[in-house]
Amino acid sequence: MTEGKLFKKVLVANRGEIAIRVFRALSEMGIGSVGVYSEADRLSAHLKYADEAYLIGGAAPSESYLNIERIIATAKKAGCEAIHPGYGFLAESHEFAKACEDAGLVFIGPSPESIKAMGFKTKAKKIMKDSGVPVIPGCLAGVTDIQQAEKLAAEIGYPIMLKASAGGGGKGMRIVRSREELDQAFRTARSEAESYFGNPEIFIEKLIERPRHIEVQILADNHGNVIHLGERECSIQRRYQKLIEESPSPAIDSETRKQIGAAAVLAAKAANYRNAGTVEFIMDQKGNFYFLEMNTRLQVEHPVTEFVTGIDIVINQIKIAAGRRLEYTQDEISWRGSAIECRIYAEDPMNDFLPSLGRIKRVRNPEGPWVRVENYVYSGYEVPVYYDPLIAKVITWGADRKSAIARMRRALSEYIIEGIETTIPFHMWVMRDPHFLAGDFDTSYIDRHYVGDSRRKRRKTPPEVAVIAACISAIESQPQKKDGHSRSRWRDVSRREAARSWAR
Amino acid sequence: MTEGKLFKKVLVANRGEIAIRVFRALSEMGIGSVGVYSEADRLSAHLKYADEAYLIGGAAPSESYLNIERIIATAKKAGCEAIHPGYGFLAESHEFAKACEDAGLVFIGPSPESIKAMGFKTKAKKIMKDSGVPVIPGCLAGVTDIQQAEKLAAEIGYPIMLKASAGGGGKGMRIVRSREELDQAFRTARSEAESYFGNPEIFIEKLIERPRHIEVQILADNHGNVIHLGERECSIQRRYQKLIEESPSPAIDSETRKQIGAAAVLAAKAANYRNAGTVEFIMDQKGNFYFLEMNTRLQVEHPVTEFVTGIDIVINQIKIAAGRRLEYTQDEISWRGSAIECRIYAEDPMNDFLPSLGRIKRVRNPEGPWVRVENYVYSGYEVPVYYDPLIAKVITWGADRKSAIARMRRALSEYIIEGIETTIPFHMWVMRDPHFLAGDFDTSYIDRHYVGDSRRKRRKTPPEVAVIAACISAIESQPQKKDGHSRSRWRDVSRREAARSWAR
Amino acid sequence: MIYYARLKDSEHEVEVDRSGDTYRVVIDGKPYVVDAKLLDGPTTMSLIVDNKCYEVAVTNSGSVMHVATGGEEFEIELKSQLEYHRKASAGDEPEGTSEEIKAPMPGVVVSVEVTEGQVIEPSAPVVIVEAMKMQNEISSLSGGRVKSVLVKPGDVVDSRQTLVVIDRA
Amino acid sequence: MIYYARLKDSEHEVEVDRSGDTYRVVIDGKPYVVDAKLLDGPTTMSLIVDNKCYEVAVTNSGSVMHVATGGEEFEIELKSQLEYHRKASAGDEPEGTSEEIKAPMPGVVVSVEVTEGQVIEPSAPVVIVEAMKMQNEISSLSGGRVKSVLVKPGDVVDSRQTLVVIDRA
Repeated sequence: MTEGKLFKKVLVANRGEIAIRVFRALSEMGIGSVGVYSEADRLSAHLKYADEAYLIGGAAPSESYLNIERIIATAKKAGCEAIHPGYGFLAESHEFAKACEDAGLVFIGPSPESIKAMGFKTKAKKIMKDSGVPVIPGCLAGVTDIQQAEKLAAEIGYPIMLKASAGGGGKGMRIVRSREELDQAFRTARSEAESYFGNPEIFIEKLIERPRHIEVQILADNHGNVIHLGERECSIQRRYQKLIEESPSPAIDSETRKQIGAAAVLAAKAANYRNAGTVEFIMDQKGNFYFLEMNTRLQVEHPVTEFVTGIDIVINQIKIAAGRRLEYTQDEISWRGSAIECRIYAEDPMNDFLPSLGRIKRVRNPEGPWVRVENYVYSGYEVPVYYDPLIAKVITWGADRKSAIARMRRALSEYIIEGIETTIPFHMWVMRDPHFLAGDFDTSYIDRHYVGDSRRKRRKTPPEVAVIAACISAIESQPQKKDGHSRSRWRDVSRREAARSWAR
Repeated sequence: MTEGKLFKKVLVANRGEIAIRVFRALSEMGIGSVGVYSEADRLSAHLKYADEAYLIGGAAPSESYLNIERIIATAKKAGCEAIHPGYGFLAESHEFAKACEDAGLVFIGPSPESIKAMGFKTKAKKIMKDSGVPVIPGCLAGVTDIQQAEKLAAEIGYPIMLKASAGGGGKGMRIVRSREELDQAFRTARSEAESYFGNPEIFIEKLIERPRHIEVQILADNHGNVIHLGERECSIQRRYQKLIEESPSPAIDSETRKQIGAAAVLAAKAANYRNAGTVEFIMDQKGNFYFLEMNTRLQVEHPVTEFVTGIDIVINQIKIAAGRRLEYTQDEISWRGSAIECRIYAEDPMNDFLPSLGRIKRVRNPEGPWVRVENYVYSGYEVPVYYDPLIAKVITWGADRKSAIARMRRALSEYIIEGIETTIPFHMWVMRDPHFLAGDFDTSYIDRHYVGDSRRKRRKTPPEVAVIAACISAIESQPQKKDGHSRSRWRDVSRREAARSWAR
Repeated sequence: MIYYARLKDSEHEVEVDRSGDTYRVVIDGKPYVVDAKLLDGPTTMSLIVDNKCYEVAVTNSGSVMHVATGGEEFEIELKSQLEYHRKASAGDEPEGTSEEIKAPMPGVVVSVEVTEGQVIEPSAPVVIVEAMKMQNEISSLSGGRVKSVLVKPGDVVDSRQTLVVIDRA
Repeated sequence: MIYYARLKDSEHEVEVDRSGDTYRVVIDGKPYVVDAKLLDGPTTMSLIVDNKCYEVAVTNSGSVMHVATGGEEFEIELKSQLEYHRKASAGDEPEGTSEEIKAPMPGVVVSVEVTEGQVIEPSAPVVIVEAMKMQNEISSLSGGRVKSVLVKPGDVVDSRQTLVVIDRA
């Protein structure tokens, strides 16, 4: 691939809104697009936006969207030169990136080595620390006895967190707020670590209370150039699932912005990174930030960065993968206004965000100035049970944060999805909540402030309107009366034309 | 109205996409919106975006959207403080602006005096010339004898245009390319002017050959501040109807941009203008520009300016009308990238742009990054015959003109309107035409380059696909066979649930 | 025409008369003038009530009408005058002696936590169903003896499909 | 099943067989494997032909099927084998002796340029119809004597509504 030459045809190994996002970029670049679909996705809208569509297997992800062999065979068969993985599924699989390389296909993303290195969270933190990227104090120091623990805790300063070295999922974790609590907590954590993981080693790290989740978008080409596109504020989460993102963060001033951007570029260089990626940080209440992990792929929330920078991240991913040099230097990146994204999940925010599945009876998307919708569902579509519940994203831009939020309120009020419950009412609540409007929130925001129960009114339609509609529908559905009045009215308006029978 | 206080409720005296555009702005500002509709517009989508909707009269515009008395009475009844006129209908009626004032309602637009002054084209040019805004040489000089004509023509330089002072519509117009042609042409023009208009006086003006149509958006507050938001290129027209607009113009360099912007601000000040307005210029092949007229209202094509400047023109209109000062100085206005608008008319571009009316069977709007659709039609909507054939606008933005055009191609390829013909295929042709891509065009572009006839292929669906669909539909519509196979399949997929009869 | 409409937490008497596109509706004595245009048979309509425009879809499952508008869905049980009085005199049905535990959403059965004949407590989990990468415990309300288990791990279940039947304690 | 499909400027013989969601279609000897899912009865469907996905709506007016996909509309006259052969042996209809001048689009009649009994030339304008602020002259193709005038200024006319009937010269 000579520098400058783009691909003729690219396969997108994904489904739903992100597949459509990539197809759109390919279409704008004049590159042919190949879509794939599982047996459960025959009627998914992403097929309609691809130049070609291939069935790759059963409904279960392992049989289709995670089926490396099948995807690569399809790409070869269709004559593709490259594969874009989207996010999720195989996007952070170093095996897949390697398999693409081995098959002579360009993987639109970082090298298998970078993916692998960043995939091991402890290893990633070690690389970052060695390169001078700030990491949470203590996080890499395993201790086995109380004397070591005491010494380290004193260095770091309380409160601290004890974690099983081999652990995960909260087991063996203890918060320690003072020297007095340490002995007892250390003993318990140690014995839990032993019993759950067979390894009593404990990590001690600084406890970051009520942190914010801030991430930085970076772009790196194959020629050693790395730039960042500013930060995204992603603190509105529940169960580690982001719900609302924005750029810029209301908690970051221009000096911190410069520092965190520089740290992200340093991190990308340390990871020997190429293509688009995201460096995630946690930030304490004082504005200190620490490397958390690196996402070696396109993020769900990339549109907020696109809106404020005017840079198309997906098109840049494809150009970088084709060997092109970055088109911008850091100095050429500028930020305008404020953008915000609300993720629309097929979940019921009045019922503990339980999945709400079924057939979507009607969809009307928001439109108009500075509103972007990334969506793949349509009236009559049945959301399949096998995949992620994200059905759409609404992104708005405004000259400032207040305008972006006002526009989001307007967009959400236009958004109609009937037949299933969605997170739209949750977002409408947040967009009027004084804490959110003041920028005063952290990752505990939803637990602290949001009470979603079925008594809360979802929207504002008076129930009388529904009663009226039900009664009129009942009257108009009556069988024909003797004067023929009801029936003829029904016929007047029913314009649906059925195909006549042609058979003989 | 004290400075700063906004309105509680505003009536929008318009229909279709522009009514929706204004409702959206009102919604974002937290202002109540009142819509009006004619008997032909009961099912127009603009009703759904207003907080309240009032029937104001019959289908004919004179009975409804031009019915000043009725509109003002409705505004008073609904408790509105102001009226936004949109474009068209009463937007440039100084009588309407005056009637609003008299009724104690704020007209969201310029003063009745400014509207009136700019409405008389010759008077407008005179005001501009007196204020130092460039006008076409000679345009205001009426002559009655050949000696005067000769002298003036020599001053201006050939080619020139002779026009009946009292004329219009091309009658009594003559192009004169040299001194030799003048005697004969002058005699003919004079006698035509006499016989058509009863006044033999002739205007002589410089002929601008193959001009471009360039206009400049301005904003002026009630406190004497005037700024411009840059130019729009509007040369792609037919029968004086614009079809494609873009900003910036590919024909304007930064020096000319500065000059034409300054001229527009000068023009607005000369007209004692307030609120949003547009100064139209024609520009010759050398880059000389001349004042043509001033549009004292919001333009159809305002979104291209919004996209490149990040300034919401409609929200600014409303703030200005409420007495607020401009929020920006000229130095604070910046331009980013390039935006382009395609107007979607219910016209058949393969059949001389004849109106194509009827029921819209299916609509799928384009979406995704940097695509904005302003639209009011929906699947099942019957476009009424009484009003403007503009059914939608597609606006795209790109980091440069090439990207904006590539994105427009993508957006148009996503746009599906079935049931009527539209200008979409015309726009698809333009977006691939080398002259357009090179920025090499003027107001004669469509006549010179576009050949739209029914032999041209509209899209790219192979006819075999249509044949296959017809045959499958025919097979599936067959009456039930003995094995019941066909019928049951039909039932499987037909999920439409009809309301049962509740009557007894 | 008189109807009785029951919503989640209210019940209303409704009188409806039509002339042309206009309906006079009186709900619990309060009158409304309604402009209604049917869009696609009687199930989809555009209403103007109190100068506000609504697009409404009405569907029907069993004895309940689902009225969707503005992204919100109302469940309304509608009875004619005759039905209403017939029902009122018949009184309530007795509570059943068995509980059918149904899937609250479509999904894939991950595991079944009970076996036939087993006696379980109220709120005991009986089946775990996975939908969209989330596992959801489905529990018995009443508790009792498991009468029948109708699904097995790997089964794809629809919303409201019966999973397990319990004989009430 | 064998059909004969006539488009604007071509005619095709089509053979169709179904097994499940898959159809084997042979058009003029060329085979296609088609994956078809009916979405809303047989009139709306999703097709995958040669690995390209199409959403198609089929409607029907008189003897012609209208197939809309991707914003494009095809008119197809489809005949079964039996119909096709019956028609072929019957031959073409003779040309009529009168011309019905129809409105090419819906609109409002602005003026009627002819009166009954008047003899007009071919291409003479007979009615002016305004639609969306544009006036359109509707002309006679053949010319002849005006037999009847069916509209008057101010009338709202539908597409294909007959405006004037001419006895051919």
